[in-house]
Amino acid sequence: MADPVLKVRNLDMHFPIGGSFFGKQTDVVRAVDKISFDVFRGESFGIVGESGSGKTTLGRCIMRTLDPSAGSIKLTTKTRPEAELIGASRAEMTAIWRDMRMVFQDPQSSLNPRLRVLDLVGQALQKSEGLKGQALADRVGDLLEQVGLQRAFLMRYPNAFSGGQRQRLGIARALATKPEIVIADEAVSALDVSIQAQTLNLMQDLQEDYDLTYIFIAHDLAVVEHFCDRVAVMYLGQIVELADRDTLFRAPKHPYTKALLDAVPRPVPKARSAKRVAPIGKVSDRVSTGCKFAPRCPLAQDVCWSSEPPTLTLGSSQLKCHRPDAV
Amino acid sequence: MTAIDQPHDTSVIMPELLGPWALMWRKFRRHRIAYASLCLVVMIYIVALFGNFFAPEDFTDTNRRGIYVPPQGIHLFYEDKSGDRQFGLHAKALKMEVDQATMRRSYEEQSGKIVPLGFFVKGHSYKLLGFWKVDRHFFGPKKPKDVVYFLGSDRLGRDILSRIIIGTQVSMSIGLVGVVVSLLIGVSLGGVSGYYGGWIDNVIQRLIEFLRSIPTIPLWMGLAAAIPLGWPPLRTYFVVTLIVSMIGWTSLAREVRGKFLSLRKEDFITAARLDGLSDWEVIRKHMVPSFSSHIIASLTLAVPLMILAETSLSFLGIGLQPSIVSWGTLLKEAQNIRTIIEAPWLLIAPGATIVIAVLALNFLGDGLRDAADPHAH
Amino acid sequence: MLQFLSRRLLYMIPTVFLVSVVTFAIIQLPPGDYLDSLAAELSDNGGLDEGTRLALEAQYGLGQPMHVQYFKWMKGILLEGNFGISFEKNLPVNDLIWDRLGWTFAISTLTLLFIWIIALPIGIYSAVRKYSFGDYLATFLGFIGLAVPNFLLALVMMYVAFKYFGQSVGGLVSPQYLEEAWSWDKFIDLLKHIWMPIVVVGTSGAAALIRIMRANLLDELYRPYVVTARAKGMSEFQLLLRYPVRVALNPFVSTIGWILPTLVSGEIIVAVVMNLPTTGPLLLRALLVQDMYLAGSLILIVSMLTVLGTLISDLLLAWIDPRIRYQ
Amino acid sequence: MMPQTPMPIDQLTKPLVEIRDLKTHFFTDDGVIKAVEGVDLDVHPNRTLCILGESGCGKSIMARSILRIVDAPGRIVQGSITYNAANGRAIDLASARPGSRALRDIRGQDIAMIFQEPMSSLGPITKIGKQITEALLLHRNMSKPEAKEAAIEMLNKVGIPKPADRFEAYPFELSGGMRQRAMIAMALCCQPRLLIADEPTTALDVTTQAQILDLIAELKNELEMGVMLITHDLGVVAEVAEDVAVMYMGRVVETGSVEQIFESPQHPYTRALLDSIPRLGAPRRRRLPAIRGMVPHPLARPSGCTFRTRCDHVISGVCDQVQPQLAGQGTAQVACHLHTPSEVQHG
Repeated sequence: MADPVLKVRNLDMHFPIGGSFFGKQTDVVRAVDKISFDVFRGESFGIVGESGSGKTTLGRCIMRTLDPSAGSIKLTTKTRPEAELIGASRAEMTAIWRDMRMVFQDPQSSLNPRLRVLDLVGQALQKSEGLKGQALADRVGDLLEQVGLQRAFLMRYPNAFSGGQRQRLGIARALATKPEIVIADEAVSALDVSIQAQTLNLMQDLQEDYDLTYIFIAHDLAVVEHFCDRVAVMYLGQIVELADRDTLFRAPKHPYTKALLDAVPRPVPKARSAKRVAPIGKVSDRVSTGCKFAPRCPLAQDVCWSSEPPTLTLGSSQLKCHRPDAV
Repeated sequence: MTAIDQPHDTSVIMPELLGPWALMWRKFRRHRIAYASLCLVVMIYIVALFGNFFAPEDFTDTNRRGIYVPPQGIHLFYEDKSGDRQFGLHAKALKMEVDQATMRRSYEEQSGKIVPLGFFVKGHSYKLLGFWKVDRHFFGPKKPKDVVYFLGSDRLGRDILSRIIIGTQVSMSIGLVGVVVSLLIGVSLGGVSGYYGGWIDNVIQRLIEFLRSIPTIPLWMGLAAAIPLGWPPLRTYFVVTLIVSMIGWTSLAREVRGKFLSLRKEDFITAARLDGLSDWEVIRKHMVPSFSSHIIASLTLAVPLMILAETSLSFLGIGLQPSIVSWGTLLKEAQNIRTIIEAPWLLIAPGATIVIAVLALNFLGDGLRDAADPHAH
Repeated sequence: MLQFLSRRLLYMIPTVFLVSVVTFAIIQLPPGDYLDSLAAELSDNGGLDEGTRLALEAQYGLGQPMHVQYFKWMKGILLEGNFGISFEKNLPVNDLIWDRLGWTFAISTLTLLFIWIIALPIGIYSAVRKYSFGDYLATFLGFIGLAVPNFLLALVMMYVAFKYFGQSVGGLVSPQYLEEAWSWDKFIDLLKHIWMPIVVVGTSGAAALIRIMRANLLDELYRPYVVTARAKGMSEFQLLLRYPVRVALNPFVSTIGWILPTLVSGEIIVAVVMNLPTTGPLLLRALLVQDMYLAGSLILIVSMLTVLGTLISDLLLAWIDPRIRYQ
Repeated sequence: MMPQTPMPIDQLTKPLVEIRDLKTHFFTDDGVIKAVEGVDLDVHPNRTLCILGESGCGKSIMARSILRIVDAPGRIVQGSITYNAANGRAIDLASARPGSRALRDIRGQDIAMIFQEPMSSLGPITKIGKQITEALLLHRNMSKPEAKEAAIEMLNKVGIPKPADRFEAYPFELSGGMRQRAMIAMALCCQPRLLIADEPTTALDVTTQAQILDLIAELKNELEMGVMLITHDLGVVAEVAEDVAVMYMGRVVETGSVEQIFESPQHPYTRALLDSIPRLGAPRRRRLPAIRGMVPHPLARPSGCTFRTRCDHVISGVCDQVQPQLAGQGTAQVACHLHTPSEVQHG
């Protein structure tokens, strides 16, 4: 485990708001705010959070489809020494994109409806290995079979597939270049319950076959608990708690994590406690100083409003809270 | 191997097995008016291409004894000298009479005298497609000496039908050439605007907004009026085409930009970049195919606009000048109400041609747009 | 709202500036110098004396660099409201144009109202009764309306009016009223004439708007909020007018922006055919004889007024649609 | 056997809505899509019924059929939807003329509905307040000021802060959760006897979802109304439902109380569904027992039992031939040949 594939340090992604042709930029949204974490080889690293927490932005920053404002992302693969992604040229990124691939949330929109499966899944192979013709068809056919689709689907267009099948295509496409790390952004949340289970199983099987590392971004805590080894909880651009699965789900230390877990409906009748500690307010409540969660935190005290909480290390978990003992 | 859940029964009838272009074509075919319009438009362009072949007369030939001849009908049966009814395409020969008091001309059918008509007849000679010297014509009087005005004649006794057919060449090609010019400007500016965004986008957007806010006719009039009268026809033609294409490109550029902007956010574009494609490859392989159908549809809809623009300018006398024959310059003949009352066919014949051509192009473009739109109702 | 207004006004400045530059370019386009043509013309009538020549040079900056000429021209307009003189008529442009501009805009505005009154109900009907006989009829007539050029329609209507109704055609009033002061009879006579240019100019615009209204409304008719309103128990007619039609009206209002220029364009060309006392014939004549200050001024003012019309449509739109105000 | 639960439904009161053999089909260019294909269901007052099903199972269309708001080319082709009004009269909604007075009086007043997308389900350029008072003015004899007062009170009741200010707000000025609250206020302002909620929390975050579900439950108790909640989320079902109906390919395959469904599911589909979801805090499983295959294409409905293509307990010669009917004692019913006595012997 002690072999980090990805090291993220002090990553910032700020979007200006209020800027226009004439107007002056008034403020920035800190979609990703000084985030640091490591991802170890072979693990599934989960990132959870509500909408607007910045988890998708974080994923896109790591992929460098967005250019982070500051910070450092270092990638170490088996074949390549440590490479810094921030500031890497397009050519360097093109090489890195072979080792680090992405599965998108919406399989419908990530597959160009005008291209055949052969071209969609094989595109990366065409570029990276220069495969053509029968050789390409063979390789793509193998990939299709590996994700549980038929070889005969090669010449079909994406429209001819169901949602679950399309997500398998997306996975096949991500695997085409034999990557080491796959970022899955809400990869199963658009799928039906029965298809979701199939897809999760498939991803786990492929993890073994390919020795993959996953960064699994999702809002469904139950899925994350099932799938991931370590989990980071994000709130308004910051990681408020990062711990291994069992610690995080059995003994959450951050009030936000706890509130989030409380809010998840359990598929057990009458399991719900009489009244949960539901956070009040909405996510977009922002504060200029202090802890970002303070406006919604039932445990907030003066210190929470006045100064930004430090990042604490408690055992194996990382925590950003003034009162870790209070939960 | 990983465990596989073999999907069941994939033989279900799914229309989506067709490719996107095939789907579009199938949808287009269902739109019957549009499909008929496509055939008509193709026919019009064929007529334009082989203009002289289809024109029964030389469009420049004047005839002092055939001034303002009303349209002559085509008849099927005639009585020969022995009084028997015979079948044969023919027109009735006309005789001009001048009322000495009012100085008005009128034309009487001469009973018994007929002008036999036929297909592939001999007539004036011309160069087919500009190369081969030919003297055959698609349809006309069998004897080269005879003249029949199917759609009447003008103040110099020139055959309107032949002039409309020859005018098709200019009018329909201005639409096409104009569209190509708009396409080049529109797609490149719209593409730049949409792909790069930022200040470039802003400048181009302001430019388009500006161009769209100017009333077009005065602007064209201003530009067209600056064309010296002494310029050779070809150059005038080219400049008028350029002026006319000024309208087309703004809307096209907007559309392309909009498509670029929305496509740029699409996951499949990001996915293609992550597959290692260069920007240019992303544009070529993913973006262009995604909006080409829309572009084709909007181009088709732009052609009639340009035809109308040319017609309007030429009609006002500041576009193409009369030595060039176009539908607009033909209508110029019918500019005042007196002429129209004396010879309504000068207005009706070219007018109807324009309306039919524009109508067909509009229906065609509309059908294409519907077919291209996956979310059509 | 105030901020919105000021932003729109700011956006107008470059547009207005560009319009003036283009107009000036048009003035400059014909080969040769005005002075030359004027001198040539005047020399036939006894020659141009040196004093007049110098005065003209001072006023227009003729013979000086382009930008100097442009600034002199603009200075005259902005500071003194002086648009120059018509070389052909030897009168100040101001004396010639304002009456005619008034008529042009009166007719354009009336046409706009006419178009709306026609297109709104037909468009709504067409969308609500999609694929009914009435819809097909409206669509077909709409296409014809789009396909017939203005001037052709003008000619046909004049022909029909003259031939079958024996009505005098051309002009806005019958010849006997031309020189008379305004009276009730003259007003009635005006009404008898003015409908024809309005109908002629408005036909293609109405046809276009019917199609736009139909398409917009069809977009809105199947939106969830319509279902919500229906589930509330509103009658179909009530909910139609209160929800989808109101939303579909937005793009409709914003069409003023482009329909106004086309109306002005159409009016100009129709005026030539129907011999109306508006800017059309004056502009055409000025262009044909290259009386460029007159022509340029007309184009400039007509364009300015359309830009203003567009501004009004934007404001109207912001007034109807709160979403635009708050952008 | 399962523990004997007390008969939960008050047998003395009539159901609010009785759906019998309802079929709603969509007539598309490619063929007839049988979205709802023979649904029998009772909705009782003062109880929460959850309709559970995956996308495309027809749960939404079924609910919309009740209010007759299915968009063309969809149409009810068979069956009845009997609404038992407060005054004792029974009205068949399925055969009511579209747009008729009777139907419109029931909509919004007796039966109200809230939808999944709180953004697109509210008129985009009409003030929140106006959209709420509309229903009041329509169904209650109220003056405008009275309606406004009632609307503000309702906004307050659904937990919208500063309700008087929000009355003047446009939908786009509110957050997703607030919009959904406004929707609920709109639906409940006339105190309907039945609230149909179509995936009301799917587009919301879990924390907001919890609040909205609490709100619905609270108001249900207060107004003593029946609630029909449509969802695909088993967690939501377990939390709020009293009765559950599980749908698959346009049919109800199992009904029962929430305890019956979650503790002793009868239908193989229900069982598989419950098995296949990851559960918070449950012992970790390496693999989830997934349901194999996928839902058949709506134009290619399997013969017999529609679930047989994915079922592990197919009785050949029976399941592919005969369509199982809902059967069982009391409230627990299941449509499966495994549970029909004659077929069990076969198996």
